[in-house]
Amino acid sequence: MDETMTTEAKREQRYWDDVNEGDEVPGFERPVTPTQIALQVSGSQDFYEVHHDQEFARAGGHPDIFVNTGFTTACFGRLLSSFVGEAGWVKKFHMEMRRMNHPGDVMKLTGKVIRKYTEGDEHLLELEIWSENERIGVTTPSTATVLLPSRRQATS
Amino acid sequence: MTTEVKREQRYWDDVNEGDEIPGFELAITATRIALHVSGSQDYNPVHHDQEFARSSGHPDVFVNTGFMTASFGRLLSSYVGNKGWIKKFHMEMRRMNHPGDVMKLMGKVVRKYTEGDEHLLELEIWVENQRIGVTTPSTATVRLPSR
Amino acid sequence: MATNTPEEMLQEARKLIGWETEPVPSRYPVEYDPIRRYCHMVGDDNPLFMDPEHAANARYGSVIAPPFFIRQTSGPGPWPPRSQEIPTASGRVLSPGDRNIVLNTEFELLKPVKVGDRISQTQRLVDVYIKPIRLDPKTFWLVNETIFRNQDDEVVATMRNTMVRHRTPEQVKAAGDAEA
Amino acid sequence: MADKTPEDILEDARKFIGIESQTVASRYAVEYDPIRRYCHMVDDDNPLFLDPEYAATTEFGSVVAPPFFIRQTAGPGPWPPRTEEVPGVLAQVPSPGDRTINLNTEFECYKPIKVGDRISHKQRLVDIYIKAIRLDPKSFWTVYDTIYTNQDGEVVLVMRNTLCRHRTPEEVKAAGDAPETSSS
Repeated sequence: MDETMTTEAKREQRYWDDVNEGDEVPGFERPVTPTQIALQVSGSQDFYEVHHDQEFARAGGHPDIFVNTGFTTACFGRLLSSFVGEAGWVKKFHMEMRRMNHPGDVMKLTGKVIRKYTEGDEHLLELEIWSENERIGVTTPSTATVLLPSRRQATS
Repeated sequence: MTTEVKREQRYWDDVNEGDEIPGFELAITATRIALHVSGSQDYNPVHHDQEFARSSGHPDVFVNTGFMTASFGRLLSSYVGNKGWIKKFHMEMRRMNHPGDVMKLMGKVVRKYTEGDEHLLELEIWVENQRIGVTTPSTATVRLPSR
Repeated sequence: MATNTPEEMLQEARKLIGWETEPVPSRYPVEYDPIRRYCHMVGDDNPLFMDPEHAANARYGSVIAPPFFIRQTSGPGPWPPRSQEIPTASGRVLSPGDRNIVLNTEFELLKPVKVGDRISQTQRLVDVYIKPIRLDPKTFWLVNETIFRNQDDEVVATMRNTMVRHRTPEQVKAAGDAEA
Repeated sequence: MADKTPEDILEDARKFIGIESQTVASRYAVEYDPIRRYCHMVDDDNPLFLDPEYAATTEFGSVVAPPFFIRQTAGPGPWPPRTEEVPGVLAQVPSPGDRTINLNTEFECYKPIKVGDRISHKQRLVDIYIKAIRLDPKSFWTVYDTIYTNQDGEVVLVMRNTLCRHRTPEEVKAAGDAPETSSS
């Protein structure tokens, strides 16, 4: 179900030089199952009922419970840290919780490189990343600025 | 129970056979189900996925062993205080506690005795709910300080 | 309070812009197992976040927290109950409604957060304004900044949240603020 | 396996009685926050388990884990996935069914467990026998001990569990072992 990237793939360092504008950011899927909801509470320690109590969520006018900010942030954290590797760094991240993800949805985290540039001696990328599901398309448009190592720096 | 009550040390000398163990209630709400996964790190879906539990032939999800032992742990450690010690605990998962049930943890002192220089109590403790009565009969041997 | 219009409340609220809370220390240092649970939540098996042996030989010399984990590790956590509320900048803003929805989140990460670090946080109100949403024409929008520091008083991350605070449909109706 | 009766399998299984597994180290030392989450689960606000400052003033000198917390802290935990299974005795013991229900649990507590302790554990099969339950007339009842030690090699706690291993209703039917009609 979950296309988890292997540890080996993660350990392979990505270099700024090898990245092009338009490149895809390798993503993964999270089906919002009951177990995922339980994991969300354990991992985020967010006990607000709207995220795990169907009756409570419905009484609040929502069609069902929906995943929280902590979980969604963590998904993007996984996406970004896998992309930049150990020698990279996530400098900046911006996320907009526009639409909700409910049980039964499959969240697909993915993205692309929209700008490749340098600033001083930093080798940077601007990424457009998002979560989408099959029901409504993009739910959570986001952006990030990340730093990657450069081969030129590595050899100099 | 408040923190203050817990900090008051109970002494063996002041306990009598037949005494009640101060108990507490835990209602099995949706939040409690979430808490019990977080606290026990038990991801068997039979404890949090209603559909899965029903496909296994159960009427609903039910709380796990880790949650039960934690509940008894709270009962016993509050009872013996910082100077006491829980020597032995035995629990039988006879019946299930489902969402909507209110678990009531309680017990009584069944034996007061010494062994060498240890001041001991035997406790009968259990979980009961409003639906079926006692679900989880248990026993414990605890040591208390003596005055 | 009943005599104050949303606009009057906003005027008061805007005086709090720039006000920063005292630092609130985290209850415990950054620990391994909460990071493991955080990674488990999203299926992340990166050894940099979970394997002390791997991390010892990697860039940072020890296990570091995944990006954005800091939200979970700072502050007192959801248990035990606190005898007094933690002061927040947005908590001092009086607004007509008290229903919150977090919309945008923004992070700037400056330093790695390592196991053993002790993180404290301060909060600052950046902006507050009125803008209608479907539920409430006089919704308060609050922009908050949280600054996370480690035990060496280094800023390790800043987080900026945009939050709306609205009234329930009943409260809107009672106030006579029909939707435009 | 198809030609073996549950009684044959039991004979094989009983050969494991008394055998101890390898010792398995915990992934991490005992930490504060997992204890806090454990206490939260049952609304326990005992400062001995939660408050380092308070705990320092007690005879223990530091935060101790609640009585039966040890099950949560020992072993590798549920994440990340393991590349190899932890060698346990139970996994090697054959039985007709692989569905489990935990029945009885027993603890003997010897030493307090403190934040910073490193807990290891090993398992030992104590007994195994056939006893009918509603779902399966040839259920295997498995009694095993888990022995927990700390970083000084001291046994801090022993847990004895009775685990019932049963077949699914379909497997019971396929084997021609009709469940007892008298039991409910």
